[in-house]
Amino acid sequence: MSETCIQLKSVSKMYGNTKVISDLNLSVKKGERLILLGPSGCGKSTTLRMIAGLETVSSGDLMIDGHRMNDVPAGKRHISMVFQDYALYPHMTIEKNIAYGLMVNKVNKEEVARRVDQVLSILNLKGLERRYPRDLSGGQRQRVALARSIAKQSTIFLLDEPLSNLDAQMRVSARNELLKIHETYHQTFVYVTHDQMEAMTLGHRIALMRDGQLQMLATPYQIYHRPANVFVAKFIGTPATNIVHIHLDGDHFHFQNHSLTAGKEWLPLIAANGSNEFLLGIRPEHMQLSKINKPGALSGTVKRVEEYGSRTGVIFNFEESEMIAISDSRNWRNGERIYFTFNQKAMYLFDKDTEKTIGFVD
Amino acid sequence: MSETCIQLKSVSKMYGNTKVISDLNLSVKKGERLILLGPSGCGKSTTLRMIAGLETVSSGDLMIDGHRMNDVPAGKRHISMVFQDYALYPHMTIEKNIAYGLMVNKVNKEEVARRVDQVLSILNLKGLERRYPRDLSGGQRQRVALARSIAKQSTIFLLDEPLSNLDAQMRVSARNELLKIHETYHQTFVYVTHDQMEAMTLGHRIALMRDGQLQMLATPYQIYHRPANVFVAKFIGTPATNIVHIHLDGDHFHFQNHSLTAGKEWLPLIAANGSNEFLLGIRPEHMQLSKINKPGALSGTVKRVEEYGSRTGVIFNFEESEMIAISDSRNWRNGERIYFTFNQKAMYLFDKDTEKTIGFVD
Amino acid sequence: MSVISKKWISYLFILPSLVIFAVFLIWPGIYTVYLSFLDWNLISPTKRFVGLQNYLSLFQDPTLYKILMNTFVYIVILLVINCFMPYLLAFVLEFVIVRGKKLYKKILFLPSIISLVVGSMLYVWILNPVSGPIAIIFKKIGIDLPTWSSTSGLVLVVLSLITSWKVFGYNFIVLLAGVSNIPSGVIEAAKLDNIPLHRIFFQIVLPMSSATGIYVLIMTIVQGLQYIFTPINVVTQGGPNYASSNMIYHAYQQAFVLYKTGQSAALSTLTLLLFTILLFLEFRFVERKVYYAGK
Amino acid sequence: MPENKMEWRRIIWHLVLIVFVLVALFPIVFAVSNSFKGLSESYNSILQLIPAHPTIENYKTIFTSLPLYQIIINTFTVATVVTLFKLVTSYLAAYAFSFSHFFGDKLLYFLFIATIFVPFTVTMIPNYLIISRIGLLNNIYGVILPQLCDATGIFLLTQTMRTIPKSLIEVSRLDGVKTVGILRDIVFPLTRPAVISIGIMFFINSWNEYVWPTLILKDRANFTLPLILQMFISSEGGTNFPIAMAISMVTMFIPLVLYLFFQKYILNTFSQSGIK
Amino acid sequence: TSGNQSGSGETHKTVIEYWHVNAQTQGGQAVDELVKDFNAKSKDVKVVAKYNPDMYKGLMQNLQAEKAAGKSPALVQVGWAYLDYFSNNFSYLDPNDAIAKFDPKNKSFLKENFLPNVLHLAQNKKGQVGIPYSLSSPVLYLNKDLLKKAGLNENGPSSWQEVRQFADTIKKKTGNYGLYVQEPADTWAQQALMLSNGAQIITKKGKAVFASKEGIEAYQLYQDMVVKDKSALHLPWDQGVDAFVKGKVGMLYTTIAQMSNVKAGAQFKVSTIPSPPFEGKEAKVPAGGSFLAITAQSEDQQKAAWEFEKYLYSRQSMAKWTEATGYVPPRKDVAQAKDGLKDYIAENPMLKAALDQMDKAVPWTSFPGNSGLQAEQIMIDSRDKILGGSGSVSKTLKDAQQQINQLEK
Ligand SMILES: Nc1ncnc2c1ncn2[C@@H]1O[C@H](COP(=O)(O)OP(=O)(O)OP(=O)(O)O)[C@@H](O)[C@H]1O
Ligand SMILES: Nc1ncnc2c1ncn2[C@@H]1O[C@H](COP(=O)(O)OP(=O)(O)OP(=O)(O)O)[C@@H](O)[C@H]1O
Ligand SMILES: [Mg+2]
Ligand SMILES: [Mg+2]
Repeated sequence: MSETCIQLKSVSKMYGNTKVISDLNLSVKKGERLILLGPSGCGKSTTLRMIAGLETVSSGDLMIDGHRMNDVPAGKRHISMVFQDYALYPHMTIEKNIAYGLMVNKVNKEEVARRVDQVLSILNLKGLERRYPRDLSGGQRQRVALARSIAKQSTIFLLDEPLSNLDAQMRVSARNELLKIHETYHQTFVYVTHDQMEAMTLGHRIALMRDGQLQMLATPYQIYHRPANVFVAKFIGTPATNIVHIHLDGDHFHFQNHSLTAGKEWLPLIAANGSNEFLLGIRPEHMQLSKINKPGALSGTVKRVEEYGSRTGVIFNFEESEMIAISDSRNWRNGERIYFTFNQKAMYLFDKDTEKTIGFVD
Repeated sequence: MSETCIQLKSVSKMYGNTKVISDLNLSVKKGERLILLGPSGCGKSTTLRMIAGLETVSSGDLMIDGHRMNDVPAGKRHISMVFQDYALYPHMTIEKNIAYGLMVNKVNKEEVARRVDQVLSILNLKGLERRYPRDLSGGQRQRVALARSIAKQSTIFLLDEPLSNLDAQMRVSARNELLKIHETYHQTFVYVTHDQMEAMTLGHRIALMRDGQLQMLATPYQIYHRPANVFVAKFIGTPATNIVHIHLDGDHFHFQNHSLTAGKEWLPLIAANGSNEFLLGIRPEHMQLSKINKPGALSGTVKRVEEYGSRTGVIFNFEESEMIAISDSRNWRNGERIYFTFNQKAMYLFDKDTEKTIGFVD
Repeated sequence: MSVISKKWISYLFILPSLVIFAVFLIWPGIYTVYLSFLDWNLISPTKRFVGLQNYLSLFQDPTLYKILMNTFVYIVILLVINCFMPYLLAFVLEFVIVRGKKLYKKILFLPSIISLVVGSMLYVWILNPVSGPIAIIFKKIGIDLPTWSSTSGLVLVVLSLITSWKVFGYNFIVLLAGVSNIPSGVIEAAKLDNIPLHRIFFQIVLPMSSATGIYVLIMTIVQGLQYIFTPINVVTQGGPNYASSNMIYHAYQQAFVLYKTGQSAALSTLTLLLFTILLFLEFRFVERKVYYAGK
Repeated sequence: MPENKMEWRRIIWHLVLIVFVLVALFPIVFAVSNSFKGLSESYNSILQLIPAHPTIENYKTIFTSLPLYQIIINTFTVATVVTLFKLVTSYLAAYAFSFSHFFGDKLLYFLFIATIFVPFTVTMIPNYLIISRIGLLNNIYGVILPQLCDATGIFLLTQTMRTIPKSLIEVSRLDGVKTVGILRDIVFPLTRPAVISIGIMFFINSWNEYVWPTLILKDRANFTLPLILQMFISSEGGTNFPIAMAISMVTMFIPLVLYLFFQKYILNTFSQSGIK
Repeated sequence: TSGNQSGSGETHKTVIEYWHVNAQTQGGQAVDELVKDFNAKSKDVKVVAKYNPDMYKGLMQNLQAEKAAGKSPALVQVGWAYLDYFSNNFSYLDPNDAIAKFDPKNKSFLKENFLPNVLHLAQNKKGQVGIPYSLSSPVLYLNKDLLKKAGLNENGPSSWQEVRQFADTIKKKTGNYGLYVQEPADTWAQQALMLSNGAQIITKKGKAVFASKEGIEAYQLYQDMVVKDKSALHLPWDQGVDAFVKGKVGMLYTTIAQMSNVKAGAQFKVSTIPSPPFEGKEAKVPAGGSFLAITAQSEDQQKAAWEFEKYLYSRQSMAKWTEATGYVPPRKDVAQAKDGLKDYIAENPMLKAALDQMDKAVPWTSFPGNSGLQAEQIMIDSRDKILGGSGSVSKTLKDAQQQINQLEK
């Protein structure tokens, strides 16, 4: 899995005068599942489509298996793609949908039949061969789209939000389907989503993008625990990471009215950073709430309590900002004064100006 | 909040010969936020539309404030409704969109202006008055739709998946907006969604439906912790509740190969049930995993590990079925043998045939 | 849910159209059938009932077969120029050229707002095989244009071309809309599968926009045959020796040039019958296979 | 290189399209050009698109020798009355078909649409007789009368109305808006672009109408523009081509202006006519 | 000129309709002027002129319709081809009767002013149907430049056989066509051809006999030029004339009414010669154009119609008519008279060819009976067949003749 399969070298994409992808460097290893994640409009689809050859590359190099592909037409790249709306041929039966591309590309008849049969059984589509896409449910259509791509037996598999049209229950099972396929064929997956749950559970690595720029490229664990900047910290995790402005004075973090002794382990990192103004990030699940004041605790007022089922979200006002903490107890009332602490090892510190992390201590 | 505002008495709805709502009994209290939740096609919208008067009631009685409303036309019910697609008039400015309904109903001019101004500022829409819906973002449109409904000042507010066209980030803030509005005006909300997170955080009570039938009507806490049947247990909570077939023999629960001493507290309930065949429900977050066998532990093989950020999902094979547990540790490897235990107080038992709960012990 | 709360209002809304259709379309249709059993010259006070005589002489006249054949040839030519060509160009514009769609649309639609009488006359001059501008240019490179207006066969083609000048643009924008409605993903999927363009056109675009295609097809046949009336009347009056006449023009000629009302009515009835069969065939065999977007 | 191949393909198709554009435009340019030539010049410098001795004599001639103002007024009257009536009748019918269910609605709609398939020769003789019986022969109202309704209008407007989201209607219902209010405040404003462009198309078609007026109108003073043109074609004294061109220009003028002003609406509405 | 008096006089003026077919480029303007002048002069008649599109056929159609509506105009132009059809289907007033009734002083008006062969044109078995009005005569127009270029005699051919040679030479020497014979929706010019070879079109009893040896011979020559030599053009009328005016054809055989058009457009030396005969035969020219017939039904209308008709036949009106249209005046004395056409002819020598052959004018064959129109259509169809080169001339003509004779009368 160490061989590079797809590589983008300083790739940019312009639409007219607007740059929607700038200077993207990305390499995907053979057999890897890479996730492109990011908010709507950040350029995920555009990146994927450049790899597929459906959009031209404005500048930079796109390499596949070591060959420059910028000018190779889509049809010659031997890439499979699953579209968000599945892009099934509505006028062909399921069988035909799968077989069509193969037949046109002169795969011989028995081979086509064999492959169709195989993917139909892998994806549990037996019995639906003669139906038309319109007669299938969303989940079935999605499976047909997968089947069609698999039958092509290409080593690169691009997926553009393939599950976003499914409802919550179906998404979970479709996710498992995808993993099963990958286990069987070990293609290189490049998978676009804006659902972080999907990204975390499916990806070997996640490329988090924003406004056409790569924010972070790392494993799900790192993305979650080692966010490179404020954006990453806020984007990943629900409820979102609390971000508060602090500044360091001596060995104390100062909030507006509160202050806190800075953990010793942070001091070298802080010193290395130069500036003393920071953005502090704390995940809701890393905070401990209490009704009793303890030394080193900060205090706020409960604004609202949200029921999540097994746990509870407590939204409270801390100084001028609103924070959220997750608690196992349901015993919080609106307006009540609460005290919270957090493990400084699990917190994040970002430089106020660059919004980049200054490092981690745990 | 105890006065009844909307009441459905044995309401059914037929489309031709198919019954899409059967014998629905439901009452909504004044000022309550009731959520209609359920999978796609279960009849949520139909129920809402019957309340609004956009669909006729095939049989049963629909009461509002104690009056039978079956034959009162929609325009006379004084109900506000927010549609999934917002249903803004594309040819009217934002201002006009809000004012139109009021003017038609002969509210005097100053009053209209006052209300428009008020809702615009409440929903942060100042400055957009003269724009047309097409010039707004999804989130803004959604706010305009809310504003329009609020301006009507009706006491009943129906919302049909008002947030489903927004992306994850916007949904969270829109949810807070809705709560703010409710805090201000205390309308009776009937809110349709198929997103359980939304349902849990927004609803005073949730009506969970399936195939036109009410499955459970209770508070979010009860829906989560006291599921009335297998469907409710599986539908609420992610990852979904594990369901395994067991049967009782003496004081032991028997799985296929494993067995377990039944908690004493369960025995009376089991006895009351008659049958000895059950479906056991355990939530993934209520299971403890271990690498070491302990007395009373069951064992399985890890199939896959999912990264959720702060926690980890462990999918493992237990006998013939697949189960999932949530663990704080990330230290699990595929294929590894594991042992799990669970607190019998937190588990659910459902009668095998009726799939109904036999009761709770904690 | 109906917006119109009372049913009688719906009927009231439909009434004006219904009355006009009844008086000027349905009754005349029936009356034409009635006339086809009579011998009458439009003014004489006596109408003579002749039974099927008009139909018999219609079928005995070799001209009928010539005109049927012409009608068929017109249909084929019109289909090629006004249905297939715009289809192909719409496809090319949408998926190959991509740019300049708006401009081409604007210009190509332009002739469809111009009177066909004007167009016919213009083309008579432009295409004058001896002294028109085209002929002169061709002459310079040593090619003599055939005298199309008096050459059977060729005259059908040229009259169809003149009609196409007017009809093409409308069909083009309709088909372009139909083709643009195909989800781009499907075409991209095909491109990724290395499907050649001509296959994309015939095997994907054509079937997927067939609802629009059928509409244009039917309109081309039904409207085209009526449109072509004007150039026939302006340019050849059906000549030479009926080589450019079609069923519509011939019915007109019989009625208003030769005053043979019965013959004309019989021919019209026959035309109506043919159109009905066409419509029926369309419903029976094509409609079922048509793919409707969004269903 | 494959990119180049693609480029080449594009260029070739552009060329094909340009040929179509030329075919579409040439007659119009030719007409403009010749309408400003004298008879002799039009005969003898055919290939010269810009007249060497431009003259407006032809226009003068037609305006002085023909009751052209009267004819334009006739054409305008016919086109306007026909358009207004067609719009009103089609709009009402389309509204009923789109927004209500009543007994026989599907069948009636089908019948209405099927009338598009009736060739005009089928109704030609009886309608001629009707018009002559009620004494409207040689009268523009005889031209107008049978054309007060149009199945394509019903079809296109029904198509358009059906695209109005149901929820818009429902919201106004909830607000207590009545049928008339919905028609006036919601449906009409939303279909206005379609109404405008369908109206313009009705107008242009009626303006250009040729066959039926030839049967009905006898007297020059009652003529419409397309008939005037026929007066200059192939008559015994020879055709005066430049004058015919000047008349063509007059005939084309109004439709062209309308098209240039409303092309966006027109193209949009007619683009949708094939999509069921 | 009509001035103020007409305002008060208008009320008791008899208003009559005059139906004509003269398009704007073809005398329409002159009609308007004549009518205006007449209305100004006349104390008790007001004429309203109505143009009928689509030539004589169109006028006939409209007359039908008018009759169906129970009305009729007062004076109409009837194309020669419609003589029989008109007289069989409509009621009209014999001009002799009109004169006797309303203008007994002018008893010999017709005899004095018209050549007998000209008057004969508007007669049927029962008598005079109307008075010849627009007389057009086919002449041969020559493109002298082309003839010269081909080395031919610029005075033109003297027989149809020579026409063929000329055409062939032009074709071979210059690459241009040699001849175009007009092909409108009638067979007038083709009849001239057959008549000039001594053929008869129909017998007195109305039987078609044109498929005679002479008829076939004439048509054969014509077909040979088109099909074999490819020296003659086969095109619709307007296109053919256009080609001649643009200098692409050496000779044009068409009506004298095209004179001003040809003159205005031609940038070469152009002249006309009378319609040629076949070798050893005598030329005959069927009269084209129309006669005027009184269709007024009431007496005062008839009287007014005659009054207007008399005005139209005055020398000045006739001259004006000729100048505007190129039609040959049917009256004997117009050509030489000073208040007639004397000066005009001097300026337009092309007209002379037509005037010179007036004595050769014969009626344009009008097929009798109700199917006359259809007979004419059959003639047109066979012309197209022959010139299209399909089938032999004799078979086509014989078939046509038989068909015509079988039509119900
Ligand atoms: N054809 C185009 N012309 C101009 N801009 C475009 C075009 N296609 C996309 N864009 C712009 O490029 C940016 C990136 O688009 P892209 O579709 O890649 O986003 P995305 O990350 O896939 O978003 P989503 O999650 O909504 O699918 C967006 O701002 C979009 O508006
Ligand atoms: N007009 C109708 N005619 C026939 N069946 C209908 C109609 N409207 C809805 N149904 C059916 O009634 C059932 C309930 O529909 P409804 O729209 O209420 O579901 P829903 O719970 O709102 O689903 P979703 O979450 O997809 O909006 C569905 O099975 C649907 O197919
Ligand atoms: Mg995207
Ligand atoms: Mg719904």
